[in-house]
Amino acid sequence: MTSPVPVPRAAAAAGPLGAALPMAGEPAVPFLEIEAIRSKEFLPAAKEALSSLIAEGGQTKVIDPVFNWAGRNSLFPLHWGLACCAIEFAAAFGARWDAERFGVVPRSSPRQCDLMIVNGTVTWKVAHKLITLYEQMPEPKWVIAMGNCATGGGPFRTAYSVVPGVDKLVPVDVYIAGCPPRPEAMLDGILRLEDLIRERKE
Amino acid sequence: MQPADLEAALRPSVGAHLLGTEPFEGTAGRVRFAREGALDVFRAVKDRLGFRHLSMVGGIDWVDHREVFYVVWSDDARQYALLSTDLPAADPHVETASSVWPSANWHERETWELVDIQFDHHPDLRHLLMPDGYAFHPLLRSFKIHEPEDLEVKSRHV
Amino acid sequence: MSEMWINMGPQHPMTHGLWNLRVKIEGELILDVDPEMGYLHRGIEKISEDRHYNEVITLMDRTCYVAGLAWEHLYILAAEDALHITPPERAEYLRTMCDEFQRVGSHIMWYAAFVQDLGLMSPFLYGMRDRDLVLDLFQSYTGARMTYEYMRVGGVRSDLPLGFTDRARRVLDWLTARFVEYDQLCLGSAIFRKRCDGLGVLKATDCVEHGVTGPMLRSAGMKRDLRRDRPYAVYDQLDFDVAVADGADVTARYLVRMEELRQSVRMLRQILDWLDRHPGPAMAEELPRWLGAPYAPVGKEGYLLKRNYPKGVGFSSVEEPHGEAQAYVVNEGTEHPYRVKFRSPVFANISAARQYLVGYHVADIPPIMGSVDVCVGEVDR
Amino acid sequence: MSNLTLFSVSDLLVTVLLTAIASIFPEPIRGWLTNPDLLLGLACLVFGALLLAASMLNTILLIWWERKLLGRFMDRRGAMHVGFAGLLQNFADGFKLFKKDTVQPREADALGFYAGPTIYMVTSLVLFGILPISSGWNSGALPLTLLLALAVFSFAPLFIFVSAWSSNNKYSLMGGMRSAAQMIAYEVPLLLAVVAVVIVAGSFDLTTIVYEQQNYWFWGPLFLALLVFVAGMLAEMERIPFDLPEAEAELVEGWNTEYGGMLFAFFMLADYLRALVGSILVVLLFLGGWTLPTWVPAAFTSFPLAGIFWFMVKTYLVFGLFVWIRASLPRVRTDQLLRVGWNRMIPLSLLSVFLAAVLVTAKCLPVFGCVPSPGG
Repeated sequence: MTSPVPVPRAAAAAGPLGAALPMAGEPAVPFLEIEAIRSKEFLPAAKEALSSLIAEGGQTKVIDPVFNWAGRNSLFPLHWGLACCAIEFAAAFGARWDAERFGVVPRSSPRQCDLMIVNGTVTWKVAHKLITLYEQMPEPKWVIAMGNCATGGGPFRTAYSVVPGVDKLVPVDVYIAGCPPRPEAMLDGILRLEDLIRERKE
Repeated sequence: MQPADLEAALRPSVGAHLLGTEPFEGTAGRVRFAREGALDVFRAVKDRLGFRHLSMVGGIDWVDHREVFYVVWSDDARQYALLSTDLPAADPHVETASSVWPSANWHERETWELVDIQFDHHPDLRHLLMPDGYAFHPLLRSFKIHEPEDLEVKSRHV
Repeated sequence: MSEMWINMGPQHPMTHGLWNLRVKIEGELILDVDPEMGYLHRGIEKISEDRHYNEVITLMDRTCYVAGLAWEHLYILAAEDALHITPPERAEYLRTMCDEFQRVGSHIMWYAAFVQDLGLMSPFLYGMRDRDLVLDLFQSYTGARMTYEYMRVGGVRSDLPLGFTDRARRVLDWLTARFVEYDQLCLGSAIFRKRCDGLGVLKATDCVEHGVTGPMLRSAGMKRDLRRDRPYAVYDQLDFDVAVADGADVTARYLVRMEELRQSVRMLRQILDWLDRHPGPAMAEELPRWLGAPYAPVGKEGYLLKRNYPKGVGFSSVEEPHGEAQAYVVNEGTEHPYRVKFRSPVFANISAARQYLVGYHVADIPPIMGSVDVCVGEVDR
Repeated sequence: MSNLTLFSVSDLLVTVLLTAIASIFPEPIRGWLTNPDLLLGLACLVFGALLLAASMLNTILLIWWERKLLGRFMDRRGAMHVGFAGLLQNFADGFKLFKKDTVQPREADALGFYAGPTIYMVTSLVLFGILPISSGWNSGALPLTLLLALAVFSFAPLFIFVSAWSSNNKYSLMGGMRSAAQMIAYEVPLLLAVVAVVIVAGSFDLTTIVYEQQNYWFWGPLFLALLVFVAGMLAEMERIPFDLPEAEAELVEGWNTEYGGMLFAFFMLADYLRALVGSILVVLLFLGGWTLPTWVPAAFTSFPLAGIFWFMVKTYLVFGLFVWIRASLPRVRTDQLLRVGWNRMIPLSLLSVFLAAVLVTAKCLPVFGCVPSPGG
């Protein structure tokens, strides 16, 4: 049988009164209990309304763009070198290219990084360590596959020990072609990633 | 130093295990020996001929048999020499050189790993380049490499 | 603090590559070490068996990414040995020039990385700045900064562009002045001497026992250099000294490498003079056709034609910036090498890590390993 | 301008605001609102807020200064594309770290992991309430400011060690132990060098010490103490050549290896706050604080906020010296550092105390001062 007033499921399960006294014309749940439930629901609802108010106004117009600007202008890559591209990665931080101009500062601890630049061939032996490092990085985080090896195995694609592309292991945002890519190409990749972050509004 | 000199120096002490010497371009020559006398040959080459520096140990899979070769260097003669021995493919093992030249340690680990040649009495014969527990020996001719087609991940957006 | 094992690597600022140094420590004291390699094992020896002779050169550049040309030279020597081909003299000079420029580039890279390990930050930038000048030279005649593919079986791919020798001389002048600054920054600093003197000692006898070669061996007072002891290419026609030092420690290795830089500059000036005076072909005249153009002779079925080329085994050994590298190439008369085997100097140098690390402090690991000059690409191959 | 102090400014602000608000209320409420006790309390709060804002702004500017200067020492340019000349780079870093996840490692001790950096940050901030920046910018009536400042300054190793230990990482632990050992070893010579200054100035009050330097700055007569103080300060600030706890080459990131997000930002900020405090202390104790030598034309000292201006110029120059040292020296080893600390620095600092005592008793301070005293 159906009760005239839709019974909140929590109250029906909780209160013995609601189940025991199904009289016609009377709400299945006593008034006081309904009030109690309403008052319980008021706080989350108010919170939700308030946050949605903020979300529609302030957050999307002011807060989000600021954090988006901050996030894309301060990308800390993980300081590690896998193979050949690592040398060009280092050269990009050298005097001639100076990636620090864009606020790109390599950090040694994955906890402080936003960006993992996979600069070289990924082998199956290092695969699970790479995944561990990626998981140790706090959100939000991005991955750049630098060079042909990280993109798709490169000249070692046929080798028995090489992962044919790091996108088999972690999600990749930007691919940089080259074997190895020149430092300009790496900087361009980072700038592309900045554009990507701006477009995706992350 | 010429192959004849190598032969002359080695014949008296380890002649029983010596299979012959031959010229090898760029080195003093190549010494072929039987694997039973490996340790004696190593000692003789190091002590009597003065090849105190072991540069390289490598293995070749000739399908019907396997070959181990050692490259040694003498500071007095300023020359390299090659030692090599053939092992049957069914039972490829040879005495370790790391008791004579400690530098053979890692080279033999690598050779065991890649070409599947057992080195008896090796102090530390475990995987060096491949992960622990890797079951294959990639540099054998029977180990084929191919394009990794089966690993392709088709894009979901297509 | 009780004893514990710590992993330095594979992602660690000390490693300069992808390897793992497991260290057993008590407090700050090192009790035992166990290097764990193979994180960059790319199966180069196996891939080479599937490739044309000239295609292996591509892999050689990536084997040791800071000394690509030296490794190309190593492989080319062995391959020419196996195929019985002689290059023209100008090609030999060009290759020697490549070797020595590569040594300069590699040693400057080493300097940058090593001094950064000591916490000295500016020289890293100075080193990268000066190395870029050398790379610009490479770029002007090979077209690439790091992976050149310049040498070919039978010669080199192309001759030098116009005005190269003058530009190279200007770079050498600039570098010679910078080497003085490098020394002032390091040897002139009391803290540097305090950190490096008597550190990571490996005596000459131990070096020979454990197969250690290159600047590490020469820093122990042993005057062994393949360029002088077993000259290849045109080193027997060049005038240079072998750099040696006595300390067998980190400072001695620094001194040896710095002296090698100066000797390389000296050799390069002689080579550039010779190249100016002797124009000529840079590629051998008589080459098997399939060497000049890979995949050209294809049979009816679409397979490469079998060649009846004399079989042979090639062996070569060069003094690479890190030490003595060797190649062993087996030619079975086909387009592909049957077996290629390389000996990496760093492979042997790292395998002796227990000899020169145990007994020092944790803080000493970066300078000691830095002085070894690790290039993981050639260790793992 | 001399009567315009930071406190009077905040007092004025609060008074004006409260009177304006109170004017719209009826009498009893107006009376409560204009209660002098309430005014004083609110003025203190505003005073603190101003201090906080100023110190934070300065710290961020200091990081920018270091990055640019370091870039120039290294033949490159440093941050330059975010904001004018990269001035907004550190704000971007800060906002980004604010939004980032803070990962608490499994088996890390939550209390120590979160409390360590927070208290480290707080103790570094407290210092700015103590240090006088100019004749107007000071907290006023504390007689023992120098002692208090150094006491608060030396809290840090404890909390670094707590946070390092509780993050359950071997590298962190080693960095924390190094940090504790180093800071304790260099605390003693640092304090002894300060004793030399106190002997000459005759006071523990930083304002008094600055006014004692109106005729001659202390760096001349107390040069030895200055050297010891700067070296000790370098060790306390954990900068190259004494940055062993964060030695990147062997210890990854040292004691903040496991910290990311806002907690890492706390560490960075606190580090630079302490660096700023170190530079400020050098200026206050040895370089005459906000005063200029008497022979400087009055035009340079009479414009508004001249004291703060010159103080900041000196502070940034002193910090520039620290950056220069960082760009040109390698790092020392732990045992060497401790040996130098206990065997060299302490005798040297004792010697400097002795010299200071001799100078005071022989009344020959002006002779060694960089500027002769106008009185003779």
